[in-house]
Amino acid sequence: MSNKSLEGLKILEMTEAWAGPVCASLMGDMGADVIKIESFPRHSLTRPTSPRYATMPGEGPVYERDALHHQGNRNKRNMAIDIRKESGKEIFKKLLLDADVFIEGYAAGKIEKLGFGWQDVQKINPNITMISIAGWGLEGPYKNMVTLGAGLDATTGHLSLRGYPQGDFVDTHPNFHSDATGSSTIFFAALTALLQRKKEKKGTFIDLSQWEGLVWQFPAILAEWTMNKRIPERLGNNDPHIVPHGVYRTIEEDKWIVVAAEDDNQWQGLCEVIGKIEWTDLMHQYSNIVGRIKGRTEIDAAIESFTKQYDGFTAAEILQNNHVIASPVVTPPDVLLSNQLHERDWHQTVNHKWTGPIMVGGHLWNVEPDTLSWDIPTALVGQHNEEILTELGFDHDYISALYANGTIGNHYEN
Amino acid sequence: MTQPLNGLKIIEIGGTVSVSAAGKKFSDFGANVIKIEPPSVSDVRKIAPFPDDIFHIDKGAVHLAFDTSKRSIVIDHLTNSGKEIIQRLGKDADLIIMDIPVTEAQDLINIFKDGDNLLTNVVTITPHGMTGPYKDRVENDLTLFGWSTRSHRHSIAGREPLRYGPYAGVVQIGSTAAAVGMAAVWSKRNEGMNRLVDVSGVEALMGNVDSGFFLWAVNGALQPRSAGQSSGLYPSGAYKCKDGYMLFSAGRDPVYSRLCNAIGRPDLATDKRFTDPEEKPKNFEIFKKILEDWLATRTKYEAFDELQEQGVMCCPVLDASELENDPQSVYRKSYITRNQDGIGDITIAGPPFRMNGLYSDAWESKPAPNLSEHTTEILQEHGYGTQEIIALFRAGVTT
Amino acid sequence: MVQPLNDMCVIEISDSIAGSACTKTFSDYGARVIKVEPFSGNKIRRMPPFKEDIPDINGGAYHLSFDTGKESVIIDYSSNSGLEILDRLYQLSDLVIFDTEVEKTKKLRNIINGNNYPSTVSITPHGMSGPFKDRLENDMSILAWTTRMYRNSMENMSPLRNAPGSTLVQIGHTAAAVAVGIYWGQKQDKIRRDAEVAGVEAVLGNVDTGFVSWIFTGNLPERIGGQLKTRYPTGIYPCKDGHVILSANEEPWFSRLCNAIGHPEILQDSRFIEDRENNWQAFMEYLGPYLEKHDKNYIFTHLQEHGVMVAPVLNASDLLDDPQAKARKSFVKIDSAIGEHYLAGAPFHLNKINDESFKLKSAPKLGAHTNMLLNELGYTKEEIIALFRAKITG
Amino acid sequence: MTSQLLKGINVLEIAEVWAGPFGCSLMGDLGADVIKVESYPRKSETRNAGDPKLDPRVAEGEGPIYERINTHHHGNRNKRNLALDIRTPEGREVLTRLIKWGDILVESFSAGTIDRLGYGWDTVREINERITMLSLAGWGQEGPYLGRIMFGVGFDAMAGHSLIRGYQNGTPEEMIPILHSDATVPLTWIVAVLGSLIERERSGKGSYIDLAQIEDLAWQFPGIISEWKMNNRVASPVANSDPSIVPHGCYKSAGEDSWINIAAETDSQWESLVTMMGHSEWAELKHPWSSIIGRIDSRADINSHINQFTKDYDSFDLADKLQAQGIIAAPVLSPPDPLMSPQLHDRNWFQIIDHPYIPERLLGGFLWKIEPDPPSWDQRAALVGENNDEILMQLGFSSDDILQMRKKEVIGDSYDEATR
Repeated sequence: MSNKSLEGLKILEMTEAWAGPVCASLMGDMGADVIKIESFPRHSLTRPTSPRYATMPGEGPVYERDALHHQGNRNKRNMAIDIRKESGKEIFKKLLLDADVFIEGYAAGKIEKLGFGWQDVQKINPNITMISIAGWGLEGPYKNMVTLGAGLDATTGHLSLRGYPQGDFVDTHPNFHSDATGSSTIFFAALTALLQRKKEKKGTFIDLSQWEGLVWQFPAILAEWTMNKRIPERLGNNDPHIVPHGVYRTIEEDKWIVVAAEDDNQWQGLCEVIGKIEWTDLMHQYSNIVGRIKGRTEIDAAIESFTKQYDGFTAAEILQNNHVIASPVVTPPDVLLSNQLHERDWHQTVNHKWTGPIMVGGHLWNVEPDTLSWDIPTALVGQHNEEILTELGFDHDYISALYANGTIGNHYEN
Repeated sequence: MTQPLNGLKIIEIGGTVSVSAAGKKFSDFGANVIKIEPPSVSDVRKIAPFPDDIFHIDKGAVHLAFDTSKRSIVIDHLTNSGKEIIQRLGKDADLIIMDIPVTEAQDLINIFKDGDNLLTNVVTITPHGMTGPYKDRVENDLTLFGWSTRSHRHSIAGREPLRYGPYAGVVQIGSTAAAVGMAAVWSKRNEGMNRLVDVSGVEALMGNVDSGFFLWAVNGALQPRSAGQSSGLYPSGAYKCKDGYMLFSAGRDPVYSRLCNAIGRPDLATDKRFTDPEEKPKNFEIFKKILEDWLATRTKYEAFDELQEQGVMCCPVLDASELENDPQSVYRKSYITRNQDGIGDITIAGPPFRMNGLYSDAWESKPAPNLSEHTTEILQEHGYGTQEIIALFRAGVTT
Repeated sequence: MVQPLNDMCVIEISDSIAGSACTKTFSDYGARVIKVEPFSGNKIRRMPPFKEDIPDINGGAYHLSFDTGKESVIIDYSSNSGLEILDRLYQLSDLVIFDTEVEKTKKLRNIINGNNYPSTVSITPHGMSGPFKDRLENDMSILAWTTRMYRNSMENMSPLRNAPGSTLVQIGHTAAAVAVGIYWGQKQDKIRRDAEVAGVEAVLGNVDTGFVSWIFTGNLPERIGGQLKTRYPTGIYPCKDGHVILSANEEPWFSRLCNAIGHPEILQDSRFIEDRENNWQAFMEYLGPYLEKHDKNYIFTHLQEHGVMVAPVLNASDLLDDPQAKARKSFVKIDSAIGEHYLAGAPFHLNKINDESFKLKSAPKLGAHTNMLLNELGYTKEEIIALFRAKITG
Repeated sequence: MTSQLLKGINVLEIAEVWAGPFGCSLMGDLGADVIKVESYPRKSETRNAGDPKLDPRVAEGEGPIYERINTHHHGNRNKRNLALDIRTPEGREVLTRLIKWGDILVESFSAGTIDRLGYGWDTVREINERITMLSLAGWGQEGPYLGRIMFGVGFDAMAGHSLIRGYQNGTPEEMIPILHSDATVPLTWIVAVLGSLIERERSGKGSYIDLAQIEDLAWQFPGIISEWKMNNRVASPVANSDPSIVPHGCYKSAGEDSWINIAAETDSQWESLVTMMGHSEWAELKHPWSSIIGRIDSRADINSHINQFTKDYDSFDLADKLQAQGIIAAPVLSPPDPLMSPQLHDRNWFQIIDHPYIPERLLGGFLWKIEPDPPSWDQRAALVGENNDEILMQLGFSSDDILQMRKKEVIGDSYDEATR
């Protein structure tokens, strides 16, 4: 981990799915020592025991080959502990002693039952920051409810805005926006607490409701209601104030391109490209924003007849060269066609015991002078049991015993 | 009651001191004046003084005084969408006055042309006019004044020429545009004919009276860049008195003889030293001493009363603190103080002329608008829909 | 209690929503955030909705929500005089967030040198280098690069974006994370760092994109809209008074659901054990009637009692009345430029819910703090008016 | 044929010096029919001169001095002239008919005089209820200063303008008297009278307009009163400087008593300026002067550097060079200099006037250009009484009446040079 911003911080991650694990990886990216405490013997959510849609074909345990797991677990060490066992609790207590941050993702109340609620944890280490990231938070009527990101998307009103204008909700694809943004929220929360610790000289407990972490991101949804008593309608890709602003067909079957012209200059550039220069003549109604809003259909048609002659990358190139907002609607394989990403060496090639060398998506950010690197590929279950336990001062025999009595492990039963 | 210019629709574009001064002539007498301001912020709003020296876009003294009774809308006139708005606002206007660079002005004139036919009256204000080699030059109040020959004329030989008070030049240019603009309005109402008027700042100043060039052109004689007190045709200029200065214009008869009587020296009225044109310049110092001795025992207001009693042309020289309290200003309410939202009391000059009675309501000065205060209202008036108005705002065409 | 970030000063120089969203979190937890804006105001001020649909540079919903507690100063940094002010401003601050075109950002970053200057984060659509670095993008066109629009839509229908603005918010939010990271780093090791966040990379490199899955499997995501009919039930299902969203296609949730709706027999039914992907219709004969019978809140409560992952689909009008939101005071009423106004509250709670660490203060009027700040930076009255007069400040 | 904007408006002028007469010429430029009723037998103010050898206002040449005075020529183009003694019964009859004829009556006597002459507003509107009467007394028609007299120079002093002109740290004695009100009052009163004619469309009646020249100056100087009311400061002379802008001033150029104005209001103008001066480093970010702040702190330094730079250049050439770089710069013109401006020639601004008593010269042109009907100088300043007969006939007097009037010196076409 060549970036050293968070060097010296020790992070314990006891979370599943995405929001928590990704946050821990981001901390790892920046030099923190991150230990993932993985569920054992129950395999964690992102480690299926039988192949499914995101499983890479090949040798080795299925649970080491799932894309959803690999997406959120780089740059951390891995311990698989059964903390229901006293012997497991004992190990975890030791880990807590000199940790700075403990992130847990159980449903509300569960962690208390395991004996690691904030009351217990702060007794063990008064300086630690503990973050609980239950979907609806630890307090309130929903505290016991369970959900994935998709449920939060639905209850924040976001889902009500996505989707085709004339379509039905059942056509709207669930998404996991709370996972994609939650990791940053947790990251920020952890460091906020650590900065607080500098002043108050004691640890902090953070109740992070992923629902609350998501809902502030959609001010317009609430404001339309509180300001104007309107329930915002589904707009699809349209914008009520910007024409053109949409997605258009390209020459390739079911491949698309985004085109938008937000002001008169971009409009000028667009009209030059699609051969409608007369539409910029001051006397033409489309030369101004107000006129264009009235002509949405005709304008969209004209743009599509242009974009349909090219593939998305080429059309975007042509339009961008004339200062028009345009981008291909990228499919997963298309990502590898972006000169930009290659030129910036964004993709990372990692060599993993069971996936072999693969090219995966890179970091969320660059930092200079000490740049980021992908030092630890997604760790295997319990890969660092011995290493960490030794650091904690347990001897070899004891460690073998722990394996023997199932306190720790390095593989899951299928 | 109706003000004389009720029913007139005037559009001013550019936000300069000149165009604001021009618009004020119309707005305070009842015209519907729409002030179109650029997104880059109107110059007139940037000019000090400000209350407590804290700048504020809505609190500059010149803006508060010149933009009275107007409505403010911000439009980016460089974009097509902005031009479309201006076209809608302007096509039923009686007059459009603009003070923007020549090329921009030409663009805006074109949107009001239907072939050769002009849809409304347009007055352009530019430093050097819409044509000629200098048309694109950048000038300001100081340099325009330098062009007018007045700096040179009204300053002392060998020392740097002086301008008048700040903005005196550009305000006069604005008044010039207002005068001809008003004539264009009159003509449009009578014969329905629209005109394109090109006001060049340099020509407006140079072509007016008090321009050294005109006087020189007639007689070819260069008047000397004399000091304030003329030593040839005296007393003319400011003379010290007990508590300040008196300004005289009493070099010629009959005023000169009246002065001599008023200061108790009728003899001087016929004294060759001061009446013979050959002699008079040589004896300036002598006369100056006599006059100053007399003034030394009197305050400027005492002297003013005594001398004017005898018909002597003279005036006290006043500073800002004295203006409001001058007996005449008090009597005529030449300065009015009123409350302006967000500032409190402000004081501005009253009407430039009184129509049908000293305090008639032909003139009414309503508070100057905050930047963009009426954008939405004006767009609605001209038929723009709610979402269209938001779209224009989002694109930065309006603010 | 003092707010956790109260001794921190952040400069925001932003042309989009991303920059504002980035510094909002700093500001709400106590940091002093100074928003450097052009005369026309940050673009975020022009984002609707507006109260009664009347545009107001100080009253836009995004501005009111994302600029909470900040200071607003108008500086034209295209001029040397403007840069001179920025230079003084930088030295007052701990962190600078840029969200402008690449060339502009480089220019503004160049006057930063030496470790007594703050660390910086630069937000751009495609990064500070590479052939696309100067491209124009917006919220939707960036999302298109991330494979999400393609995935979140139906075959042969146009790909779909998320809620307007949400992509830029995610990018800004990502920048906030790295920003606080390098701020911590500089506090520890006194090393000044420059971070850059490229919008496309920040979203594409995050979860919920199809890219990594494809790398692993070579399978394209099925563009099948809301309901996955092979591995069900997952997605959005109509019920008596609206819709609910289910994630119960996998164990243990599938069994829980079958029990909860009173059809444990499904679990023994060979159609669903051997040939599940072809029997969605058959399954709906069990689930359908249950959903039609009940309203979304009952389903939510009832199924959750059985530990099924389900949630009601809510719209704007439901949010303020949501029991959980009420109990946690998830929405806060504050005074703003448009009067009383509701905003979302703390994204996370330190120590206890509604403690003092998070405070929402109203968003600043355009240029409201210019004069105060120039005083603080040591300019005299005359100099301040001169800067205003020269259209460098406002 | 001049502009026709005001065609059909009849203007009756009983005014002297500039504020009244020049405005009437402007209305003449715009197509109004203007009749100047000139004082007779007393010479009007602008026809008075001392010994032509000594009085610089008189153009050399043959003919009566009172026809050769520049101040008179400046305010009297495009109007007809009737020299009339309105103190006589016949004169009053003529004036009464003129009032019936007129839409606008412009008088600039000191307050009260016109009433004493028997032509106060009440009388005038009895004669013609559609006429608008404009009075231009310096302090207006009412108030304690009724009857006092002064030229524009005095109003400038009393409006607070004089004390903010002048050199920094100079004495008031140095302040050159100026006639700013004479230049600006006409511009205001044209708006006033045309406004009253628009009002007449509604009311059917003319208006009385009381214009106090000092009040028309007052509105033009909001800074003076505001400095006092807002910040309790008495503004002091700033000469050519601007508190917020450096450089902003008047600099020495090559040639005797020759000057150039230069201002750099923006950083880019400053950069262009110092680059021309060979000191581009003064615009580099490191240099304090690259910022308006640094420049304000070094005003004196910078001004002396610029003086060093300008002193060797001709002011017109240097202005060309600076303007080519987008810098605000202009020569400071002495009265003859306008003839050196290619701009004014290109726009055909100058006018050649053929006048019997002054040599052919290029005179200054109009305040504005108008399309499609540009103003033209159809009538040079008329000689005293030049149009007597024509006007009186138009008013319905017989040639016999006119003969009588001339006999009784009710009208005339020459002055006695000796008298005032």
